[in-house]
Amino acid sequence: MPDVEIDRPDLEKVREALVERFGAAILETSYAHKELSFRVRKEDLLAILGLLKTDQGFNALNDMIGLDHPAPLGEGRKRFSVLYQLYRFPGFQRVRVVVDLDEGEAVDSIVPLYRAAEWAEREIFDMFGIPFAGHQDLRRIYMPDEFVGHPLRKDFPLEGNEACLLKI
Amino acid sequence: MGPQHPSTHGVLRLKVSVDNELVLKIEPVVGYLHRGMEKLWESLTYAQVVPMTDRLDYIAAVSNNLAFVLAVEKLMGLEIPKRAQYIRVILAEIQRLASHLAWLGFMANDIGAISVLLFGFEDREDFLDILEIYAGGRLTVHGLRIGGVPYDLDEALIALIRKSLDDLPKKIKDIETLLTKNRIWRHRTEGIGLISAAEAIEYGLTGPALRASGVAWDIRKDIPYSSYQDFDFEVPVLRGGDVYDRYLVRLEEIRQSTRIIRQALDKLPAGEIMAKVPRVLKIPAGEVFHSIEAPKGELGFYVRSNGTDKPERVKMKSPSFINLQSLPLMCRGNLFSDIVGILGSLDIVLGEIDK
Amino acid sequence: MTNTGFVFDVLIPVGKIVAVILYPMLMTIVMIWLERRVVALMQKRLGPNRVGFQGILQPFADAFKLFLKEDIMQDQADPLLFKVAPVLVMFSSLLAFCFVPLGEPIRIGTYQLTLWIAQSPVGLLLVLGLSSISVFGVIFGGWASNSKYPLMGALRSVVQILSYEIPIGLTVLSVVFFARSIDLVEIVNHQSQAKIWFGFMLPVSFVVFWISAIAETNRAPFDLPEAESELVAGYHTEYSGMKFAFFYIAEYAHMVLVSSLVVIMFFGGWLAPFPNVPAFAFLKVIPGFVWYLVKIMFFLYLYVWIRATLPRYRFDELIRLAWKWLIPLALLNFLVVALIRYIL
Amino acid sequence: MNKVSRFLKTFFLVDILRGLAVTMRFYFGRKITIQYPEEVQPSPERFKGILRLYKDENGKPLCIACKACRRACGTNCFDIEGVRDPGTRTMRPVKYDWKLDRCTFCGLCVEACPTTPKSIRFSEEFRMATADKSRLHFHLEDMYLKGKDLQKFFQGGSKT
Repeated sequence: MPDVEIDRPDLEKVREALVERFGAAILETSYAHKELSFRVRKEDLLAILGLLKTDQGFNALNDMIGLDHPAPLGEGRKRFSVLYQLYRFPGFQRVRVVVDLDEGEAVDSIVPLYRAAEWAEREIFDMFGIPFAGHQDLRRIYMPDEFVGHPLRKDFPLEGNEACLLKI
Repeated sequence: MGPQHPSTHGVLRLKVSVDNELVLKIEPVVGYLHRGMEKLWESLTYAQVVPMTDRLDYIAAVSNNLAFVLAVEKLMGLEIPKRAQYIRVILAEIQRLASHLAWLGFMANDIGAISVLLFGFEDREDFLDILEIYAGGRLTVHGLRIGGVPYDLDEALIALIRKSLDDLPKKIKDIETLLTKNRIWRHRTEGIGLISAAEAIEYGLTGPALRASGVAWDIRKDIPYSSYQDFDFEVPVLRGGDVYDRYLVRLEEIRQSTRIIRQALDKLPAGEIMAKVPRVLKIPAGEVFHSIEAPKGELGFYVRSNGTDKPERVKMKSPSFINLQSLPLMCRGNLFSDIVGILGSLDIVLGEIDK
Repeated sequence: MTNTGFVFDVLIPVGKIVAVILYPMLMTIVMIWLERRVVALMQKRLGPNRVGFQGILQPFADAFKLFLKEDIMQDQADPLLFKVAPVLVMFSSLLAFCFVPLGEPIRIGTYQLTLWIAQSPVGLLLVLGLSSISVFGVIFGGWASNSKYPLMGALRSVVQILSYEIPIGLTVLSVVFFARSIDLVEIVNHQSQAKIWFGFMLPVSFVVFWISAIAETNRAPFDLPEAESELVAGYHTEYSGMKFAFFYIAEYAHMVLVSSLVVIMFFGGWLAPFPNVPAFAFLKVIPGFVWYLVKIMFFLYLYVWIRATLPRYRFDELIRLAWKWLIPLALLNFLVVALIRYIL
Repeated sequence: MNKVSRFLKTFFLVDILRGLAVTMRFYFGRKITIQYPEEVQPSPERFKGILRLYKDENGKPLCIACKACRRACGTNCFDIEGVRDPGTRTMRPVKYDWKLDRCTFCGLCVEACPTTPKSIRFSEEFRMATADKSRLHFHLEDMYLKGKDLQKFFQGGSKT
């Protein structure tokens, strides 16, 4: 794991705590544009977020972002990523946790930790087709229920598919 | 309720189970306005995305512009001239005033004070006029560009802004007489739609709704962007967590915004209004998340670039989307009539929720 | 002689009947215009001013539009009740006008033309009773629509009218105590003798009656049965065309009726201000029904003014207001009035 | 004392009477309605009305068919073709299609226009109602219309 220079001591502390506790589960740490980001093993996601929430005080989920990488990112990377943007108040710090996923691979739902994730996970499920294990109510949120396909995947045509046509 | 209903602020559908008038369960159904913005942005250049962001929160277009533009500039590592930063602040605060005044009208109308709808809109008109004079658009302003602002503020416009700001307190006072002290208004709002600070954080609530629950969290203050650190303003915080407090917080924010605009006008530095930006914008690969304090809450953009002139992925963190999620929580134990009031107090815009 | 007999016995009653139907309609038309203009002016707008002088023909344009509109009935509605409801609402408001005097009797030679159809010794009771029948129309309309908002609107309407009938009854009683009659004409005559309008004698009664009357007529801030931000349009959501127009006219007719009642009971009906005070006798130059109309218009204006100002009550607060404030207040007022009356 | 005064205030409906006073003041106050067809609010200088192509003082098109506006446009409104004028070395447009129904009035095309003065600019024309959808597709000659001619074009009259 490449060492990362972080010029903010509070974020450095977060990194040290995580690396100390989980070590190998942290696949990659990056620090760019003053934003700290961890890529972690999918299996340890809940444990890591739990630690961030309870010990490090990252008490709010800011956003969840789904990614579909058009080209393989390199060794060991998978097609999809889910980004968790966390917040700490007071202190007003942000960290980002990333998990990589393959087609059809499920990731643990973080709703038990952050209630705000409920709709965000539905959105990512809708847009990318990433299933979240343990989510109570995993339905499409934007698209109609009978819609076929996941619009934000890179192989989904911009003009839409036949499922976009209104069935009247 | 909805998607066609007189008070749903757009096309929102609420599945409501009621026992006579008591709300048992409420489930918002969104997506009626989904336009696939995020997909569309992947096929546009960065400059072309900016006017598209106007269409998200169409009540506060400049705030959307600002959030996206700042995110892209952060990714480029671009330094913006001070004058442009100040003009951005002025525009964003004018937009906040316009948004809050529109909200005030909607909210009052939801509770049944039909006149205040018109008063709020009339006051907002002043600020829309300013935006129209500045950039030619009233709602979809397209008032900012990557690298700065497209136009400079001239003396006439500054005078107009000052005049509008001077007129505002009197107008707000009239509205306050009609609402703040009115017993019916207080009955309808006090103790309604309660949410505690812990719950608010848990549900990711941001903006005035969070501040009304007692959490002092304003990105303008805590993680300043675009020179907000230069201005002296207060962040109104109330502890009640009900509709009335959200209303008071927004009214106070209107006053604070006028303070910020005045200071920015006074201190407006001379200089360039655009940084050097190449005609064809190729942004180095990377990812960035930047958020600002929009009128409705924290508005963030995640921008991921792959080195070409088009973004690989833009994700918007819309405050309304997150705030709406807590509606079922706020509505527990309240009456059917309160749903509209609580929904109004959240200040949601469906263009932003559905993207 | 037979000729005049025919005029007096047939033509005048028929004319009166026509007048009783036309009068509420006319007032409705004036009222629609007044309401739209006044609310607009209070909201810094101008309001309709295109159709006719200052938009005075706007109500006719509205009515014309409603005539032309398609009359829609839902598939799942109950056809009979759905059709009966607007008629019932309309009918009850119009019928009540039969007992409402429109002015003092006019003397034509030996014949005395009374400006009412029937002078009943229990006129007040009849009017109140008939106007309450309209709630059946509201219930039928809400129920027969087979739709959620109308149903809720109808439910609210029932509870609201039930609650507010009580303070109305109690305050009416205090007036009756002084007038010693429940004949509407007698009440006015009594005020003429008493030299003071009951409204100034019994201010609490008047205020309670007025607040309850606003609630009775489903007007803002008590317009819960048709709260548009909650229930779309309440019990008449599913109505269109003429059926909707019936509801609409009935609502305004009801307002006019209630205003007439207030004027008769508390503000001396067609009497000029300061009745039987010699110093103000010159005010009698203006005919009674003009005074009467002016007073009614004032209360109709007050309706609109209140609507333009206040937010809407919530359902539970509406009931609380009735049972915790108005009814105790009315009872207390009733006791005090009874005591004073007993002593006098 | 405070409680008493509050009770009295509540009992005598002070808050409501104050509210009534405010609306009464507005009732007699200045009205803000602008009676549209007779009065028209002046458009500000940068108002974004319908896009229009401009000619120079000799009636020569300013547009040089460089297609910068087309590239700048985020919604693919434009379809432009130009030919080189045999006499001069400049280009002039022979086809300039603009789709009003796609336009978002963002102004990127105006900013991109390289000529001085800019050949494509926003006009002050904001009346763009039409009953015929084909009228939303402008061609080269329609881009120069203004005022009454433009309205005639929208009404579906002579397509000049």
